[in-house]
Amino acid sequence: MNRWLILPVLVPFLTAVLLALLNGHPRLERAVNLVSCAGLTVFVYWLLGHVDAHGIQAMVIGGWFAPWGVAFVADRLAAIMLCLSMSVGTVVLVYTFFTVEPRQERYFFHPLLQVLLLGVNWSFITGDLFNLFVAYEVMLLGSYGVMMVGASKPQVRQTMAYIAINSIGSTLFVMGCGLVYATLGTLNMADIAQRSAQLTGERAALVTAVSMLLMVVFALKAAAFPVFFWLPDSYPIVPAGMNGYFAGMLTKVGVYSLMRLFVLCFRQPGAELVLEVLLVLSGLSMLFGVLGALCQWEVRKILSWHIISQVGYMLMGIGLAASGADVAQAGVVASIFCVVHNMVVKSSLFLIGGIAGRISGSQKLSEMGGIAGLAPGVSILFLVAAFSLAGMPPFSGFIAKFVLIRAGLAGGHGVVVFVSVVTSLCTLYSMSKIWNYAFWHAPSVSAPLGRYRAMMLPTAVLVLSSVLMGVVAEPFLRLANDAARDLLDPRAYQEAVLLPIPEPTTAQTSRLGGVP
Amino acid sequence: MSALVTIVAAPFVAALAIALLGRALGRWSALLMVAAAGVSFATALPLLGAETAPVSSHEWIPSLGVAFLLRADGFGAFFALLVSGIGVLVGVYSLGYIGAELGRARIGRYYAALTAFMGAMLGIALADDLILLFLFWEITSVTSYLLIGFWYEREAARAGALTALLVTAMGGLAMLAGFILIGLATGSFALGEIVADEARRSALASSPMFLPALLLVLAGAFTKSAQVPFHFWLPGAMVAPTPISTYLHSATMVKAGIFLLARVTPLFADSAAWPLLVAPVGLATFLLGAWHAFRQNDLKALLAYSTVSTLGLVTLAYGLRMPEQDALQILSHAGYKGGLFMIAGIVEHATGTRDLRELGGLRRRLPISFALCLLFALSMGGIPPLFGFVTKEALYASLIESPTLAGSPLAHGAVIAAVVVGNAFLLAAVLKLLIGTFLGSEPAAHSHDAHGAHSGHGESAALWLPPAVLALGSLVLGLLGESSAIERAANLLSSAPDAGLEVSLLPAHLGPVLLSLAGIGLGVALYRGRSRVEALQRGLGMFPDAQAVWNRCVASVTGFAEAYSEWWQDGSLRWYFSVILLFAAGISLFALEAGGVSLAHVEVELGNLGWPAIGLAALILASTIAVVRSETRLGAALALTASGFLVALVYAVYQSPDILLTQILIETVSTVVILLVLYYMPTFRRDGLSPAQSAWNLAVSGAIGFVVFLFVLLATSPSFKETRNLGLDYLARSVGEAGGRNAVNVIIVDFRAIDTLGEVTVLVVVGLCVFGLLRARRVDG
Amino acid sequence: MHESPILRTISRFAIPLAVFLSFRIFMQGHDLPGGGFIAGVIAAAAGAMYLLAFGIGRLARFPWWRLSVLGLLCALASGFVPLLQGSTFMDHVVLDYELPLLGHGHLPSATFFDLGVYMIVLGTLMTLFVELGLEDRPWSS
Amino acid sequence: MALVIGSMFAAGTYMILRPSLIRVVLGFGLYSNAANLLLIACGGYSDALQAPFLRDGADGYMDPLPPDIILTAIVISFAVGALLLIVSYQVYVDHGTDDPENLPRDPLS
Repeated sequence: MNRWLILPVLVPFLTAVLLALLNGHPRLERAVNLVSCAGLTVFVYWLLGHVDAHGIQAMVIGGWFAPWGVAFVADRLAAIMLCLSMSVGTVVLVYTFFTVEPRQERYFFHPLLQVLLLGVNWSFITGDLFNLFVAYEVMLLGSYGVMMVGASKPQVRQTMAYIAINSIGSTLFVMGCGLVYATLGTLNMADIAQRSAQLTGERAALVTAVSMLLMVVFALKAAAFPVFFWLPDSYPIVPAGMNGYFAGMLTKVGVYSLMRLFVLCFRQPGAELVLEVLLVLSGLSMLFGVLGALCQWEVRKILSWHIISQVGYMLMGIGLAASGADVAQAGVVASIFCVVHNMVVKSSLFLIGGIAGRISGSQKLSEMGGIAGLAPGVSILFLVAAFSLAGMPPFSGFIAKFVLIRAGLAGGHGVVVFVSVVTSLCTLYSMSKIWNYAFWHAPSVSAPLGRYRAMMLPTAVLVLSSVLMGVVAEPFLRLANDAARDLLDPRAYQEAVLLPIPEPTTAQTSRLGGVP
Repeated sequence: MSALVTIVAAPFVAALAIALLGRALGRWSALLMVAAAGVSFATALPLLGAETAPVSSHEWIPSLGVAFLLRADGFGAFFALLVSGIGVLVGVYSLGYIGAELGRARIGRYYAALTAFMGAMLGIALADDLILLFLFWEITSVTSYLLIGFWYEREAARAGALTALLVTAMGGLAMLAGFILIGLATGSFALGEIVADEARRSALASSPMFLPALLLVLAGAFTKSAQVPFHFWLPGAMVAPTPISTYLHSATMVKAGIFLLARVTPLFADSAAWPLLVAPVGLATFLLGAWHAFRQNDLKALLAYSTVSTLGLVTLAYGLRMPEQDALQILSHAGYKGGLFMIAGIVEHATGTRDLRELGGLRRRLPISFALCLLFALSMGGIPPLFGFVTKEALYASLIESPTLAGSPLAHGAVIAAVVVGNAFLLAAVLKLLIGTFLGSEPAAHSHDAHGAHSGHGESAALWLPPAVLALGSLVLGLLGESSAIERAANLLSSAPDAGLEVSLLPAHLGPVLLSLAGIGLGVALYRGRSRVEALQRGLGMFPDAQAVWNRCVASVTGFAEAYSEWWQDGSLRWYFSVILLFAAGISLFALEAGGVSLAHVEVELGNLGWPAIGLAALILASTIAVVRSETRLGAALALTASGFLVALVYAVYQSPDILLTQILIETVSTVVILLVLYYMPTFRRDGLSPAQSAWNLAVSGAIGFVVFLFVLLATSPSFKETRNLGLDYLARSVGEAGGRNAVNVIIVDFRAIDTLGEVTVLVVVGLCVFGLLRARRVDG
Repeated sequence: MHESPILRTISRFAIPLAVFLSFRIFMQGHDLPGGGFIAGVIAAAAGAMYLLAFGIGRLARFPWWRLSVLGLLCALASGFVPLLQGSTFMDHVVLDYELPLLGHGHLPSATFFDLGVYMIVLGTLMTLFVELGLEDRPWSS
Repeated sequence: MALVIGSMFAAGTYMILRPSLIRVVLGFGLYSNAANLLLIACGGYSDALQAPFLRDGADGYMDPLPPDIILTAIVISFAVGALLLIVSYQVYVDHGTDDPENLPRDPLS
């Protein structure tokens, strides 16, 4: 089946092209978009099952051999991320059917959405550093487009800042690729893992420094402290619904890349320095993210700031990978679980925020109120999602927090654990702040301003899956465990990617029908 | 499904049903709640006789060592009975208290939350797995939050709910950390297993995690049962409907904390730290609660503080290693305090006020309530022959013989004296409540309708029946105090079944009686001289005002957060860029430094590069500087183009014709684009930066330049450069397998064609974005 | 934009030259410097020149972005075909065809890829030029 | 070489920190050129090597991979740069200033 590993990239690719050509027929676009998303979702879940059963799958574009052909690799982690990307994507798509404006659809909302999916899936599945850069660029372009589709003043302004900041990231990324190539002579991730492990002394140290530079790039994408600037300024202006996908996926792509590179790839002596730095950054991200959220009075802003603190949790798990074997295992498991939990819950919260805005005509806490009475269903959804985010049992957030604190304490990192606990308390505070002002309080409107019931369905799917992950956590944890094992021990990955390579053929038999 | 699971599950099922049917059932949801409570009670009752504690174990998260493990020892079963039994009464009481006028949906939510809470409490009573315990624990916090905020239009309700949630959640988190430490130290989360297994216990006792774990768990217990200094949330929670105050904040939830103390006593109590940590807190809470109870004029506030006080007393008992007291004390307190809350509810219902200064002479309008209140008050005051007297005697008795205090007579005497004084204050407080409400003459100020829905009701059976049951129980148990059955039960149900607690109505020894008499006398005296005492209290003010401290903490945190985010996230691109770049530069320098990379092995290879290249470098530098210095847009743009062309020439030096061509073409095209845009853009101004700002910019630029310089120097120097790289493979295979002689081009379209695909995709998307942006603006305005 | 007569006269020769050049470069793809990209840029340059010389009118009517999208489709197809033929994405296959007059010949899929790139570059660049050209109005407001 | 690249990065940085959107864009232009130079430098250089138009045998040629990467990088940075330029032009149209520091701070306003 390996050659079908291209589908998570190819399907959005073709769909995007098709949708662009269909531009001007919104109904048709929606149908095509939905069918493609749903179909691909089914495929990636099948892929996850297959990878889980038969181990890591790899293919090389163009039928070459890795490392010099670009490899696409699906290990468990990649498959999990693909599943989430497509599930959240599909849900959000359905949601946007109720929120997107004709003006936005006329100017390529649907194709740009697919380009975004394309970039995200691509960065999950590629096994080549520079190809990852390309995937990032595609993803970013998609996000630029979606962010300013409709071209309102604030949208264009914030998108400008967003593009500018990401351009810095891209420049650093290119530099990183070049330096990695210079110091390791390869760009293929499995090969990087192999070669870096053989380095010693100053050369290893230089590679560590280079990887540190790359760490900055991914920290920027993941919106970790101190480089999260772009996030709170841009997410609030993302079109309603799509901000669910942004919040769910974009930062997680950065986190995923950090896991991929610094847990799996860079294994030179001294590489754990980066992980230790990440552990420190994680604490700071949690703290300063949640502090930023505490003083906001606009739902989308509060949620945006919380993304930063949540990213802190995930980085904490990665950072623990520097510790002893079983702590590292536990840490990566925690990180993976946090990622999964957060994608689901954070997206759902943004979607709920959109519904609440639809009901009370604003997302400013001062202009909302009484939704608990106006729309009990919505308030229940929010309650579950919010308490899940705050790590209350029996929802997914609790399991995530539990495994994380457990790993941290087992590793003896009292300080960062303390920070994480304080953070989750503050999270609870600002979640109940939203609840107090938007859902309790005297009603701001006598009746819901807009029709919202249909929007609850896709949202409910996400919320329920969060409950599911909490109540029957075992299978998810088992999967996370295996995924973490794949990351911590690169052998399986290398065997899957770096197949035995035949000697170069010097014969002039060309595969292109004999150009002599 | 085992009995234990039934006990816990029944309320949750009922809660779900209510949540679904609430709109239809309205206030009759109460019946579902009562039914569920009844089922749990009936199922729990048979557990008492059991020789060995029944256990029910189901897998939950084996990979984390967490199981759905329930266990009902005597104390657990007792607690479950208490919760479900009072649950029945509160259900009935609510039926009378919550009027239909609130609207069915809302009433439905009320009962759903209340029933779910009951389930969670039963879970706490029976959970044997620490993590499971925590789960139920947090559910009680959440449901209590929702119930306190029942009248959510009121500011006070929201604030009280939030404070209660935050304080208890804070403790909960600490407790979770403590549990995890216990789990790590003992290798198990199953409490019964840990307690039973000597090896595990000693492992915990000897581990460095012992004290942290103890402190964290205590934090959880103290916040939950409102011990000093966390006591302030409980009075604030009194904004809840009275049934809630009765059930959550007097009879059950606040007792979860001391229940937890009972659970961990076997793990920690032998340590020297235990009495030093627990007893003082208990004593302080006891005295502070009694002191504040006496000064209150709001019925519920008075009861709330007296509740805090009694909880402190029980905590003190644990602190002094007298856990055998707990069942007795908890039972009697639940009896009279629950009853008193219900009476307060009836009074408020009837008169629309809870303020003692507006109350009086109600014995005529509410005769039954008066009779019941009298019994409760006497029981609370420890007057024979009521149950309160029996329990107080028992407590005094074991206080006198306390082995923990035996060491220091001074402390011993002080504690006993303090307990007597505290009891005196409690008696005085309850006398104030009783007399102030029911005796004397009814103030004319009563406005029966001023308080809207709540005023003007009489004593409906649903309202007075539940407290009547409690009063009867308190009386009967008191009279049976002499019988050995009570004593056996008290021992069996306590968390220390074989401690040999002595219970009797007729005093066995003189000491306790004297103490009781002293307490009663002092209490009456206090009541008679209340005007002077209250004056004194007013003089002292709300000391110590933990609520204010808490508010100040919250305010300062949010204040700091505001200042920080205003400063850090100030929307200035210049600041953002600087931080990002400096971070990149700094962290990679740090990495180089930490790795001990030195420039020693770096040979600079100018000669290798040849003079034309060096000249070229000079030109590039010149054009770069021109870009920076140029004062006109055109000049800057063209200078950039020039540098681009020069870079292309570098590619020529590096023998890479393809990119040479591409670079030149791209440069041309981008120049065209830039010029097209400049056509609409304003001309350059002077930067108008302050010297400081320019200096900052220069510093940042310098740092970046230096780091990049360093990296390139190192990475390209032979001692660091990897020579066996992919390029060789490509060269080796380009002709043979891809049939192309131009290796670069072959890589582009064959080996790494997917990169090219992505690159052109980016192009297309940019086209779409620009088209969308400009058209949207031009066409749709 | 203002069109100068000199520019026009130059363009009359330059544009066809550029078009031919781009075609030539496109054809000698695989072995010497060249390929769709460069060819596309040159063609776009010709377009820009036309735009400057003869005004935007005619060019504005053509939906250039569609050209680029079609180009993307073409490039994808070149990778997609081998997938359908049971090989991996972007593997290299040669489509052998029989034409009545020209006899049989073969067409490497890479050529489609290059063609796609050509269309994309041309389409996108022209989109930029045209859209910016159409922006022509005072921003005093 | 290192010197050139380093100073180009420094200059680019200085440009993007200045209060004028066009200068910011030009700064990124310098960045991309500098980054590409860095890539080619990472390919390594010796005047013994010649352009990778293969006759026979596979040695004595320049490393062909960096040029490929550069090609991709050039195009992408051109595309993004153009987008950034046009977007900032629209920002100027909206707010009448090309100084990023003078734009509204609140993302939603």
